[in-house]
Amino acid sequence: MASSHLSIAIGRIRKDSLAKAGLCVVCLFVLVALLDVVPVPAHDAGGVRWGRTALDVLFQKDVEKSYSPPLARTGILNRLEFPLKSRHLLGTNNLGEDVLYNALKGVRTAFIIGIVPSVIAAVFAILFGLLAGFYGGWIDDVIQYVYQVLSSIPAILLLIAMLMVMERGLWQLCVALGVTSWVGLCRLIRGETLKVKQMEYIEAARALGASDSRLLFRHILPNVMHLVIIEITLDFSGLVMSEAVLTFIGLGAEPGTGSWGRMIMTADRELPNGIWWNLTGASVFLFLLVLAFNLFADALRDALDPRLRAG
Amino acid sequence: MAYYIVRRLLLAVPTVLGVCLFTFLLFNVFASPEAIARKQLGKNPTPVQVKTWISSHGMDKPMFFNFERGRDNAVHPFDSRFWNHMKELVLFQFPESDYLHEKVSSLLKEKIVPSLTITVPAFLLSILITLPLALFIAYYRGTYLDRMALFVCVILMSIVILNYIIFGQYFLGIVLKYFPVYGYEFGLGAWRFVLLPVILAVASGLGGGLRFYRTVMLNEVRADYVRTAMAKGVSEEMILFKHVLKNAMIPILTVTVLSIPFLITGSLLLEMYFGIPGMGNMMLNAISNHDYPVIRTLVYVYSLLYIAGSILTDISYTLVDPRITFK
Amino acid sequence: MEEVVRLEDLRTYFFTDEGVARAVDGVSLSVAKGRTLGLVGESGCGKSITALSILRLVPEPQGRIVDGRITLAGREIRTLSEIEMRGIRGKLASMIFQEPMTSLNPVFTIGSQIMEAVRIHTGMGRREAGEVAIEYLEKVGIPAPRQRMSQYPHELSGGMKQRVMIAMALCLRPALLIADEPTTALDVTIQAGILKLMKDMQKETGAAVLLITHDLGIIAEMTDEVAVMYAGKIVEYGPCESIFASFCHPYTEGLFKSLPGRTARGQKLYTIAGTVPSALMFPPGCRFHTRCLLAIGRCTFDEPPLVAVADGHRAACWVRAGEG
Amino acid sequence: MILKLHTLLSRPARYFTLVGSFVTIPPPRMSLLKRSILMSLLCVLVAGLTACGNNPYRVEKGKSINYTALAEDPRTLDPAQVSDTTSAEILNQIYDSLYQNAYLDRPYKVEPALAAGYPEKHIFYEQVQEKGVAKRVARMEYVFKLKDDIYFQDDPCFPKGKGRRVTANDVIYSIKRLADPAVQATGYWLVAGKIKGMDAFFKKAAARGKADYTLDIEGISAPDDHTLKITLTEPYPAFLYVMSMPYTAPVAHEAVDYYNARGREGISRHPVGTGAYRLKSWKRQHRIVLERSPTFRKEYYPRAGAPGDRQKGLLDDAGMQLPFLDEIWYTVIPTAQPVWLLFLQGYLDSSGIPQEQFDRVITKKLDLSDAFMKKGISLEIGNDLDIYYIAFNMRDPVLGKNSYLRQALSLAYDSDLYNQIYLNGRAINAQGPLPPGVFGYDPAFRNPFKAHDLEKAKQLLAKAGYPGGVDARTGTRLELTYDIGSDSTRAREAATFDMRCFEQLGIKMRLQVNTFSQYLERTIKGTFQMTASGWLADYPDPENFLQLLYGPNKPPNPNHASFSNPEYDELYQRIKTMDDTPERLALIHRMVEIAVEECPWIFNVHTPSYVLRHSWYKNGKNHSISGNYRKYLRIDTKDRRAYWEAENRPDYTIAVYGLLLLFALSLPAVVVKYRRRRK
Repeated sequence: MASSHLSIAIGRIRKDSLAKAGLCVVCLFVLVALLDVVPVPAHDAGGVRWGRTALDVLFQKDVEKSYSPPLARTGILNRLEFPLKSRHLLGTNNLGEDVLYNALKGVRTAFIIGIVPSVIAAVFAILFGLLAGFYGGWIDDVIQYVYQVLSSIPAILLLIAMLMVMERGLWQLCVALGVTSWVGLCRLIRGETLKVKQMEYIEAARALGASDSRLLFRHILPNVMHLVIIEITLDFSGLVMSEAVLTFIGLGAEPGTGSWGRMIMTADRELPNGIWWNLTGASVFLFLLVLAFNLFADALRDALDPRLRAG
Repeated sequence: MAYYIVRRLLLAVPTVLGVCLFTFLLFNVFASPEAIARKQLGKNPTPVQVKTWISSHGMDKPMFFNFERGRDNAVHPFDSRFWNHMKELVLFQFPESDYLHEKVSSLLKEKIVPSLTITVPAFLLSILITLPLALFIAYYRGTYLDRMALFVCVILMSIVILNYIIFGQYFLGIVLKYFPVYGYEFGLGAWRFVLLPVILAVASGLGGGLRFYRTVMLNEVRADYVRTAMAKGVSEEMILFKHVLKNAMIPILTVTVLSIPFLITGSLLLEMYFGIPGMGNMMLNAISNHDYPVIRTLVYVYSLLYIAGSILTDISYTLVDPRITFK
Repeated sequence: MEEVVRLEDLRTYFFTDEGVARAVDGVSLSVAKGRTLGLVGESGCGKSITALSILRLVPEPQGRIVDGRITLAGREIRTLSEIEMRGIRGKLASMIFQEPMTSLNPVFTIGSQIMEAVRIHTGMGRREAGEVAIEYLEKVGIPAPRQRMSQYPHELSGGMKQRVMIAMALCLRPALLIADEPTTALDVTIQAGILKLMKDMQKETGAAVLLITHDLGIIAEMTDEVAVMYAGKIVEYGPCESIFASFCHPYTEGLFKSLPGRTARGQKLYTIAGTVPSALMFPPGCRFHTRCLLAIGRCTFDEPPLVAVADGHRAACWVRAGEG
Repeated sequence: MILKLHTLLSRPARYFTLVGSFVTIPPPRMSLLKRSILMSLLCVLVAGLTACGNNPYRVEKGKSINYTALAEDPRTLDPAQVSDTTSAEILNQIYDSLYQNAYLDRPYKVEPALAAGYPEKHIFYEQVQEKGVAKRVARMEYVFKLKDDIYFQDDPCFPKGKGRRVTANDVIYSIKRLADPAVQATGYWLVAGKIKGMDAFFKKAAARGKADYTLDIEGISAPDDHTLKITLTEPYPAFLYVMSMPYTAPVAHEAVDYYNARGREGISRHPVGTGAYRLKSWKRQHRIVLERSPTFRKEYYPRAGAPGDRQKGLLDDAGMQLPFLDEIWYTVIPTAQPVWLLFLQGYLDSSGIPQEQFDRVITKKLDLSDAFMKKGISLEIGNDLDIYYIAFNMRDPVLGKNSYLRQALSLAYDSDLYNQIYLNGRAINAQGPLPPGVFGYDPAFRNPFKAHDLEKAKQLLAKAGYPGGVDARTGTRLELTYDIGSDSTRAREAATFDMRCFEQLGIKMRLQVNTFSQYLERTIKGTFQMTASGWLADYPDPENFLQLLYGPNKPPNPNHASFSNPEYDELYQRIKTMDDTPERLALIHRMVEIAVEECPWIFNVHTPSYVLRHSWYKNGKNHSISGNYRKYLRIDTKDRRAYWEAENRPDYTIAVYGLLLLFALSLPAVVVKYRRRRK
C-alpha cells in the first residue's frame, strides 16, 4: 500500500515541473543543512576540537568591524571608512558578520524547526489516535477530552504560555510547537483508525489470534501513515515561518543558533537607514525554502491523498 | 434551537474546566513564586518584602487542600492555590496584573476594542475580497490564468507576515506617507490608523485564502447540480455566485472560524508594529514583563471566545445548509 | 414529419494529457417532433457525451466538439455564441440526468430551482413563475405541490426528486427533451411510474425525446426508433420494432442475448467477452472486432459503413450487413 | 488638497468598474452582489487616499501641546510604587515633593518646591544600649517648613471636588505608605534604617500584613501643619535628595481611600498631586494626557541659570509664570524606530538618536549634520549619570581569588570598539565606578587595566596561571561562562561582542542565556561567573554608585559581584555621612583606587545622552535626574504647523501607477472572457 502511494507520488512529481523545481531547491537546502551537521576537526594548543562544521569551514569569513554592503571593498562605521578583510557576497551585518554565512546557518535551524515539532506531534498523535480509535470506550473519551481542551486554546497562546514557563532554546521551542500541534492529526488518525478497524482483513487477522499491539502497529499503523506524511510536509512551511514570528516576539531559540527570524527582526531599524541586505538575505532564503516546499508538498499531498486536496 | 444551544453550552462546560486546569498546571508547576515576586518588586526588595508579596498573592498556600488553621482559627480546605485559581477564572474574578497593578478584567475591557477594530475589518474584508476573487479564478479554471493565479497564491503564501508588515510600513507609511506610521485614536478616528494594518492583514492572508477557496469552489463546480443548472440555461457567473457559493459556504465557514485564532497572531505583530493598544500589545508586554496573571487570563478568555465561536459556527451552518438541523 | 434535432457526423473529442479521446466519433441521428429515439449501449460508449454535445455542455476545456453539425429546431447551434446558447438550454432543449439525488442543488428549495429556469427564459416575476412551477409539479404527480415548493431536495424521496427534475425540464415546453438514464438510479417499482410520466408528458407537450439508456426493456417500451452506439459510433439504427424483430449487428445481438429474460433458467448469463476499448485508442477497422465472434479479416482494417438492411433500418457490419 | 484628490480618484474608480464589468451580466440580483463588493473595494480605496496624510493626532487648535514618546507604559502612578524611569517621568509632573532639582543650575542643585526654603538641620548625640554596651550615637534632625499656598489638585475625592490644602501630615502619610506591605511600595529602601523608628514601624506593619496609620514613627513629627521634623539615625546629607524624590511627595489620604475603594481602579491609576499638571486621560499602553492644573502654586521661570544659558535663549522666559503648556501627550512607543520616524515627521517634539541613525545625524566632529540643522533641529549632549560594567562574581572559585585573571580580562576588553559599534562612539570609556558630573569624578584618572593592551593582558594571564589561556596545572583550556538575563537581540549581540574580546586571550567563553528568574537565582546564589550590568543614578551623589561595591550590599542587593573589601567598606561608611568636603573627595579617590586594583568589574562605559529638539521646542535643557521639568517647556505651535505641512506631503502618483499595473494585470482575464463568449 505504502509503496504504491510512493510510486504514484514519484510519478506525479515527475510530471509536475514546478514540483520538480521545488524538490530540487529543497534538496539544495537539505545539502546545506547536512553540511552544517558534519563536524570537521581543528587542531590547536588545547588538542583536537570538533566545534566547527563543514559549513563553517566552507563559508565562515573573518568578522569585520561593522556593516558593509554586498561585495563592497570598504565598510563604514561611525562615519569612518574601514577596509574589509574579505569580500562578502551579501555584505555584513552590524557585528561585521557575513550575511550569507548567517543565512546559511539558518538553514539547519529551519529544518529542525520544520521537522522536529511535527515528528513530536506525530508521535503523540499516532499514539493517542490509534489508542482512541482502536479501543474506543473510556480511552477514547479521555483522549477526545484532552484534545478537545487543547484545541480550544488558541495555538499561539498555548505556545506563548508554554514558552513563558520553559527555558529558552531551540529544542524547547520544538517541544512546545510539537505539543501544541498534535491535536489535528490525532483527530484524523482516530477517524482513519475507526474506518480501518472495520475492514475485513483486520477482522481476519484478529480471528487468527493476532495480538492488539500487532494489529495496531503491523496492520493499522501502515494504513494511517500517509496521513502522517502529509501532515508533516504540510506543516513544514508553517513551522518555519512561525519560527521567524516567535523569534520576533521574543520567544525564539537561544542566540548562536542561526535564525532568519532574528535577521529579519533588525530590519525595521536598518531598512530606513538604507541597509537592505541583511533583511533581503534572510527573507529570500526563508521565502525560497518555504516556496519550494509548498510546491513540492502540494504535489505530494495530491498524490498521497486525493481526498485532502485543499488549502 | 434554544434546546440545542443550551445542550452545546452544557457540553462546553467540561472543556472550559479543562482549560482552567491546564492553565493552573502550567503556571503553578513551572514558575517559582520567589522569582515572580522579585521580578515585580523593583530595585532593592528586602526578603521581608518578597515574603509579604508572595503571601499577599496567595502563592504561599498549599497546592490543593489547605488543612492549616487560618487567621480566624478555622480550617478552609479549599483556600488553596488550585481552588482559588479555579474560582478566579470560572467566576470571572480575574486577578490583578503583577506588573501593571490593575485588574486584568479592566485591562481587557480597554484593550479589546482596538484589537477588534483591526481583526473584524480584516476578517470581513478578507472574506469579501477573497471569495469573489476565488470565484473568478474558478470561472477561469483549467486555463493558464488559473494556473498563474495558483502559482501567485503559493508565492503569496510563502512570504512571512513579517515581510508584509515591514515592507508595507516602509513603503506605504514611511516612503509614500499615505498612512500614519504609528499610533491610534480611540473612537471613530481609529479608522485612519487601522487602515494600513488591515490592508496588510488582508494581503498576507490573501494567498492561502484564495487557494483554499478556489479548491472548495472547484470541488463544488464538479458537482452534478452545476450541470443541471447549466442545462437549465443558467449563466456560468450566476452558477458560481449563487449555486456554487452557497454550497461552498459550509467548508468556508468551518475554515474561517478556525482561522480566527490565527488572526490573533497576525494582530499581535500588527499591533506591535503600528502601536495599536490592543490585546496583542498587552500580550507582548505581559510576555516581556513575565506577567503571569495576564497570560493566564488571556489563555482562558481566548479559549472561551474560541468555544463560543465554534458553537456559533455550528449554528450558522443551519443558515446555509438546510440539510443540517438542530437535534 | 418535423425534425427537431439532427446530428450530422458529430465528433466530440477530449484532449487529455494521455492523448486524444474520441468519445463521439461521427454520429448522425435525428429525432422528430413527438417521437422518441432510444440511444443504447454499454457505459463508456459515448451516449452521454452525444447528449451533452447537443446542449454544448461538454466539459471544457478538455472536451471539444471538433466536427459535424448539430441542428436544433432548424438552427445550427455550433456557431451560436454562449449567450445565445444559454437561451436555448432549458427553453428549446432540456435535459434530465441520471442522479436525481445529486442533480438538484441541495441548498435551494425545489420551488426556487424550478422558478429559476422559468424566470431566466421568460422574464416572469416571482409570482407568475411560481404558478408555472406549481402547475408542473402537479402535472408530474407531486401531491400538495404548493407545500412542496418550499421544501429542500433532501426532504424528498428519489422518485419525487426525479419527478421534480422532469417538471423542471418540461416547464418551458421544450422541443427536445434529453433523458440520460432517467431511471437507472431508482427502485424498479418507481421506474415504471417515471417512465409512464415521461410518456404522458411527451404526449402533452409534444416534445421530441432522446432517451439514453442501457436497458433494452425501457427501449422496447418507450421508443419509436433505436440507435445502438459502440465506441463512439452508431453501429445500428432503425425503428424500434424492426430492431427488436431482426437485429443485425453482432453487438446488438450481444446486448439482446445478455438480457436476463432471454436466457433459460439454469443457463449461465450471456456476456459479451471483453470490455469497451478505451476511447484513447480504438482498434482499427470495425471497432467491435476485438470482441466479435463473427469477425473476419476485413473487419480488422476496414471500417464498415452504416448500410440499410431493411426499410429505415441500417447497420454497420461487414459480415451481417455485407457490402450494402 | 481635497480637490486634487478627487481628480486623481476619478480615474482609479473607472478602472475598477472596467475590471468589474466582465461579470456584469443580465440577472439583476447578481450585479447587486457585485456592486456591493465593488463599492466596498472603492470605499477602501477612497478611504485610503482621503486619509490624507499621516498626522497621528487629532489637532486641537489654540492649545499648546507637547507631544512626546514613552518607551513603555508606566507601571503605576502611585509615587510609593514607582520603580521605573517611565513612571517617574509622569509622576514627577503630577506630584511635587518638598524639594526639586533646579532646572538650569549646574552642577546639579536641589531647590525648594513645596518647602519654604531649605531645612534647618542639627546634629545631636544620644546614648544607646547596643548588646549591653552604652554607646554615644550621632543623630541628625531636619526641620522642614511648608509653603502655605499649596493645594492638592482638584479631584472628585475631595469634598465638592476642590483640592485641599497640603499639610505636614500628608508628607508623613506618604512616608508611612512606603512601609505598608499592602501598598507594595518600592521605595522603602530609601528610608529604611535612616529615619529613627522607621524599622519598628515597618516590622509591625509586615506582621499585620498592612500598616496602621494611626501609629507614629518615632523620628517623624509634625508640630504644626506647616512644620515637619525628621530625625535620622545618623548624619546623612543626601537626605535632601530623598525629600526631592516622588516617594516622599505628599499624598492625600482622601484620594487613597477614595480610589482604593472596592470597584474603583486604584490610586495607581488616579494620581492626585500638587504638581503643575494633572492626569487627564490614560489609555493603557497607548497614551497618557496631562493637563495644566489650575490650582498650581505661583511659581516663576528662573531668572538666572548656568553660564551660557542666556546665549542659548534659555532665559528668554525668565520670570514668567509656570507652566507654559496646556497639555502633554505621552504616546507609548516601545521601539526606537517609530519614535525616530515620528520625530522626523514633526509629530514628536524631541527625540534621542537611534543607534542606526547616528551616522546620518551627527558629523565626525560630533555636531549635528547640515540636513538636520536646516530643519531647525538642535542637538544637546548631556551627561547621564550612569555606568555600564561587566561584573565578575567574586564568590566564583576561578575568578574570585585571582585578581590577575580579572585584570587580564579587563585589559583584553575593548570599550572603545564597543562604543564604536553599539554606541556610535558617543560614550565615554569608563575608568572607574563614578561617571562625570558626580562629585568625586576625576577626568584625569586613567585605569591601568582599561588600556586595552592584549600583550599585557596575556602576560597577566600567564601570571594568573593560564599562559595562552590554558590552565598551567591541568593543561585544559580555561572556560568561562557569560550570563545574560534577557534574550533580547541587543543583549545577545552585545554578549557576543564581549565574549569575542575575551576569546582573543585564548580562553573559551560560553554564553548562558537566562530567563529573568533564572538570572536572578544565579546572581543571588552566586553561580554565575561574569555578567554585564549597568546602574543609573537615583540621585547625583557618589554614594549612590559606590554602594554597588559595598560588601553588605551583596545579592539580592545590587552588589552583584559580591565584592567585599574591609577598607572599602569602612571608607564607604564614612563618606556616606559626610558633606562634599575635600576630605570626602580624598576618601572617594581611595575607594575608586581599591575598586580599580581589585577589579571586581570591568568598567565599560558611561553614556552621555544625545537629545534632538525641533525649533518650536523652547527652554529645553537636559537634566540627568529627570524631574518636574516639563513645566518650564514652551511650544511654538505656529512653527510646528508649518513644519508638519512641509514634511508630510504624500505622493499619490505611485498609487495611480499601482492601480494601472493592477488593471494591466487583469487584462488577460478580460481577453479570455471575451474570447470565450464569442466562440
